[in-house]
Amino acid sequence: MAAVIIIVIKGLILAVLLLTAFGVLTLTERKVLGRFQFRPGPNRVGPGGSFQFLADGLKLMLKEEIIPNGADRFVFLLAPTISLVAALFAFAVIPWGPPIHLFGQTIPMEIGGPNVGILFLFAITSLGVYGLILGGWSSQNKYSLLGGLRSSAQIISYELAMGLSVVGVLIAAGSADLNNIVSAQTNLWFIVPQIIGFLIYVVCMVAETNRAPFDLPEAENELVAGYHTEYTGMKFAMFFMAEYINMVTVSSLATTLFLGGWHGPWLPPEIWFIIKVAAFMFFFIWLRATLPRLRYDRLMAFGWKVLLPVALANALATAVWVSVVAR
Amino acid sequence: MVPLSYYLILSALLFSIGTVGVLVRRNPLQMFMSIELMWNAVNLSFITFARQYTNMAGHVFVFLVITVAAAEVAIGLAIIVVVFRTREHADVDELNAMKG
Amino acid sequence: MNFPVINPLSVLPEIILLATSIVALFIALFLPDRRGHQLNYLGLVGVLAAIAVLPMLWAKVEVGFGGAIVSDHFALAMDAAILVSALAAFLLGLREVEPGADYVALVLWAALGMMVLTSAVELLSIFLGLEVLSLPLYVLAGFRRDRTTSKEAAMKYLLMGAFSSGIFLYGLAFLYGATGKVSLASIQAAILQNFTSHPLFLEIGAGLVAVGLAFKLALVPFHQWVPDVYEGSPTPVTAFMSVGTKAAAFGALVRILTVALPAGIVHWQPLIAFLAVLTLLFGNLAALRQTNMKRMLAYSGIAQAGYLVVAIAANSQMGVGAGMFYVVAYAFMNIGAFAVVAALSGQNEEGAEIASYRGLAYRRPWLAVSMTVFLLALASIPPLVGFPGKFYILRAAVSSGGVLLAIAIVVGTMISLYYYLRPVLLMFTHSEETESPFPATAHWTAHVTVGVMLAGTLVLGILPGLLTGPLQNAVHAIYGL
Amino acid sequence: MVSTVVFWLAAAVAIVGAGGVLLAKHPVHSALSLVLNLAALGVLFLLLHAEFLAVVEILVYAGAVMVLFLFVVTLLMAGTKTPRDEGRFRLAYQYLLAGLFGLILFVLVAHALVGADWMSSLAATNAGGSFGSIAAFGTALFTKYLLPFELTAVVLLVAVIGVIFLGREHGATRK
Repeated sequence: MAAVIIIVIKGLILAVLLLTAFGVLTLTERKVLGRFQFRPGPNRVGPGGSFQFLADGLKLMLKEEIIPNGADRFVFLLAPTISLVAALFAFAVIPWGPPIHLFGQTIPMEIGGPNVGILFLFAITSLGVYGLILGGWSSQNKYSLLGGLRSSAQIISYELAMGLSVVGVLIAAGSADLNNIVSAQTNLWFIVPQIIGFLIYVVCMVAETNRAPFDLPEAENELVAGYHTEYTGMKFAMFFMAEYINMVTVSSLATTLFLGGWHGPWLPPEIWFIIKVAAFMFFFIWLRATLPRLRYDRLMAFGWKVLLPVALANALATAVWVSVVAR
Repeated sequence: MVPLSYYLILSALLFSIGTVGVLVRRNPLQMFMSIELMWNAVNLSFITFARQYTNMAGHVFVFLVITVAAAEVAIGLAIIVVVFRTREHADVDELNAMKG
Repeated sequence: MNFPVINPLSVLPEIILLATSIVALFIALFLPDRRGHQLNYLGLVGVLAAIAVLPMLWAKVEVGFGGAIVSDHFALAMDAAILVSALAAFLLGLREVEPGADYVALVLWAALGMMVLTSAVELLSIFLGLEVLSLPLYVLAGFRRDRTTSKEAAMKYLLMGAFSSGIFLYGLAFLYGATGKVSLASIQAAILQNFTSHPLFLEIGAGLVAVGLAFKLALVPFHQWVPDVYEGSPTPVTAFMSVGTKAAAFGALVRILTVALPAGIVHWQPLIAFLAVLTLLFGNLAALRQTNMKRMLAYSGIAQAGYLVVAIAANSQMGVGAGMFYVVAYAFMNIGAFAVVAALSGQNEEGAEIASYRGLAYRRPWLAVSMTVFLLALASIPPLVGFPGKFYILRAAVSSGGVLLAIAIVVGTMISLYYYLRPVLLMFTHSEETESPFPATAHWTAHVTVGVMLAGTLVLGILPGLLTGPLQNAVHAIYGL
Repeated sequence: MVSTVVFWLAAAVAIVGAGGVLLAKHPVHSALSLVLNLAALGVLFLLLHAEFLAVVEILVYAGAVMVLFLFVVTLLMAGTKTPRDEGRFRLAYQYLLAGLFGLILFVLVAHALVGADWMSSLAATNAGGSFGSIAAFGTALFTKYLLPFELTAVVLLVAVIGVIFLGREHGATRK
């Protein structure tokens, strides 16, 4: 019973942390983007605009909820829920610190750690696609439908390359358990031997979260605003939260797989973890400020014809290395 | 601990529901989904038997079934799209170019 | 980790087919228009090469992949029938389907699946064989995407095929569940030692496996898809799948029911015998009222599958031998008949109606005479190959005490005389029309096919001993496992 | 104790999902019901010590196969709000026959299973330490069952070539 309670407590803490991170992130993004573009960014609410995210949240909560005429109501409400729930659940297996000892119990710093942890993460994130495709379909709006189909096609395509880019790490670590992968990096982070895998992963992670320069599903000029054109208020906020939490999740996974997880000198491990993730978040914003959007066919061709073969070759090379040379 | 036969009975129930679905539904997509339901019911049986005998053959079988099912769905959906691209409704009863 | 002994010799014909398909796909990358005859001839060469190695493998039983697959005489004999039907798919394909690398590869893969199905002796490989067989055929049935009938055939075949695969799979699950084993030999051993967790599991397993394969064999009442699919599919594909699938499903049924489950004979034999009688009577009766040649041949194929299953119901070495002979005989007669249909029709199957065969003997004597021979063989008129084929099955049925089965065969044959002879009479009836409904010429490969099948039908009909000797070995081979 | 509760919950969800596939009017709802069913099956797989397959079931079936279904459903059904009525009266006898058939099938199989009393006694056997682990699974897949594994390669090739052929624009191949 104690185990169940601990899991529930950890889950609650994590959910609160992630939602706070979402608030902070939106604000940071707006401020940092402002700097990139030589403008101040939000600066009215609170000191230096620091309460802007509260104002934004309040606005979204108080807005009128609109359900389009002719929409499939149940599915229309279900779609953002799926997105958010999948985003929150995916984080559950990521160890963001070494196990701690509290009240005579050893508590691992992730919520659940099946020995197939990383596959579980991929399985859950693959369910997030339903939010987009169902949101697009249930709106009864052709822009939404096309946006939903586009983004889900994009996510499915890049999921393959992403999964394959990780295979190299799994082979090198000899385990699919994220804790084992972290401890395998005590001496050398996998970013060094698996640099190709890392680069592919980074590209895929941007595409998976539908962020610039891969934010085609939201391409305003052709799709209005993609799958969430018809969404307002809290339902829109849920999509929005899902996107930012997904960014945190993929960054955390990148940290765990390639940057040694919570390993680091001097500072406490949890702080190291947060620093590394924050670096990735800054990278996301930087990309958005710098790069123009890709064309859809180019995007798909890049995923299938470049990333996938290279990731495959990388996995093969790692397998050969581990089984022939390193043995 | 639930007896393993419960899992098998559940699997039989799901398989029967799938079978009825194939026979009753007229929309090819829904027929196809019912078929997937049958295949997955079989997967549950395989895993239960594998647990019974602590024998990995059942697991390998399920893995292969999932792979094959994915390929089959890809081909099947492509065929359904080819057939119904130009039609208004998807209904197998309307496929009557051949007298049958 | 113990890696199994792979023994490439055990899957040599399969490897040849796979290699040919890969080469074809690669060559297609460099061809300017990607459609054309060259690749079709490549496929032809691949199949011929596979046929050529069969006698070489005949000398010795090869076991491969740690006992998952066996290349024994039974498998090789079935492979021969399958490869002959694949040959027909290539020889007849030039006119009607505009073969490209995709056509070549899909036919080769389907043939590969059929061959695996007849030689696999372990449940997982059997299932994979069945799927490698089925998936390409779904696509091939719809290969003429411009024809509504072809598209509809593909979809009906797909839905019924996936449905039956599900039933078959459930049967395999119960066979596995009864013993915890997946190789046929160890299932058999477990049954013989009375080590089955539950006897009913075996019965249900055998029943579901039989029903699943009954769909593929087109047995009544699991036959509804057959006429539409056979009519709608391009004729070369129909010829290929009508023979190849039956040979493969027959092989799997023999291996599973009579080799792995001889102990359960009392349970599955009545089911099989019942299906056989139903198929014989219904198939022949339904063929009577067909006006389309391909549909008529489809119903005739259903009836022919009934004869084949009688051989299994006899559950004896004699029965299996008779069934194998009938598979080979059916390959020659049936592919011959479809070859004539393909030779007569052009790109769009003009004049597949039986009525348009009127007076054919005066316009296209060679094809008309060949068609006559094939139809008479299907009606089992001596001295054509259908006659000894049916005679052996009849003998096996009688000697195993299946008098009712024997009567059903005789009744069915008598009914079939009517619909086989009607087109023959029509072809030799003088027609007033000067305009032929058929295009002027056929591709030479179609004539080659007709010639080869004609030779087989005649030679084996007069000298059945050529085949029965080797087949006797084959029967000993599977029972000797 | 916990596992018993989880079993009954998952079983109930699985049956509800299956019922949804059977009864839902719109194919999108059928597809969602099937996803629910698959998720419940994934949980049941976990209870049976098939962790890897539970994840594969969700990842491949729910995450890819069913998404493919939704793609096609939403594209083919775009514009038609609900599919037309399925002609209840015309097909009444079909419903009856199918229902009867399903019932017989279920009773037949369930009868065999209920009689299998040894199942409950053996269920308590401790699953061996490596049973169900990725390592045991991989070893079995790549050694004992190498041939079926190789054959899946052909299956996937068939899917790729077949879908490319079927999906190509119609005029592109035929003059």
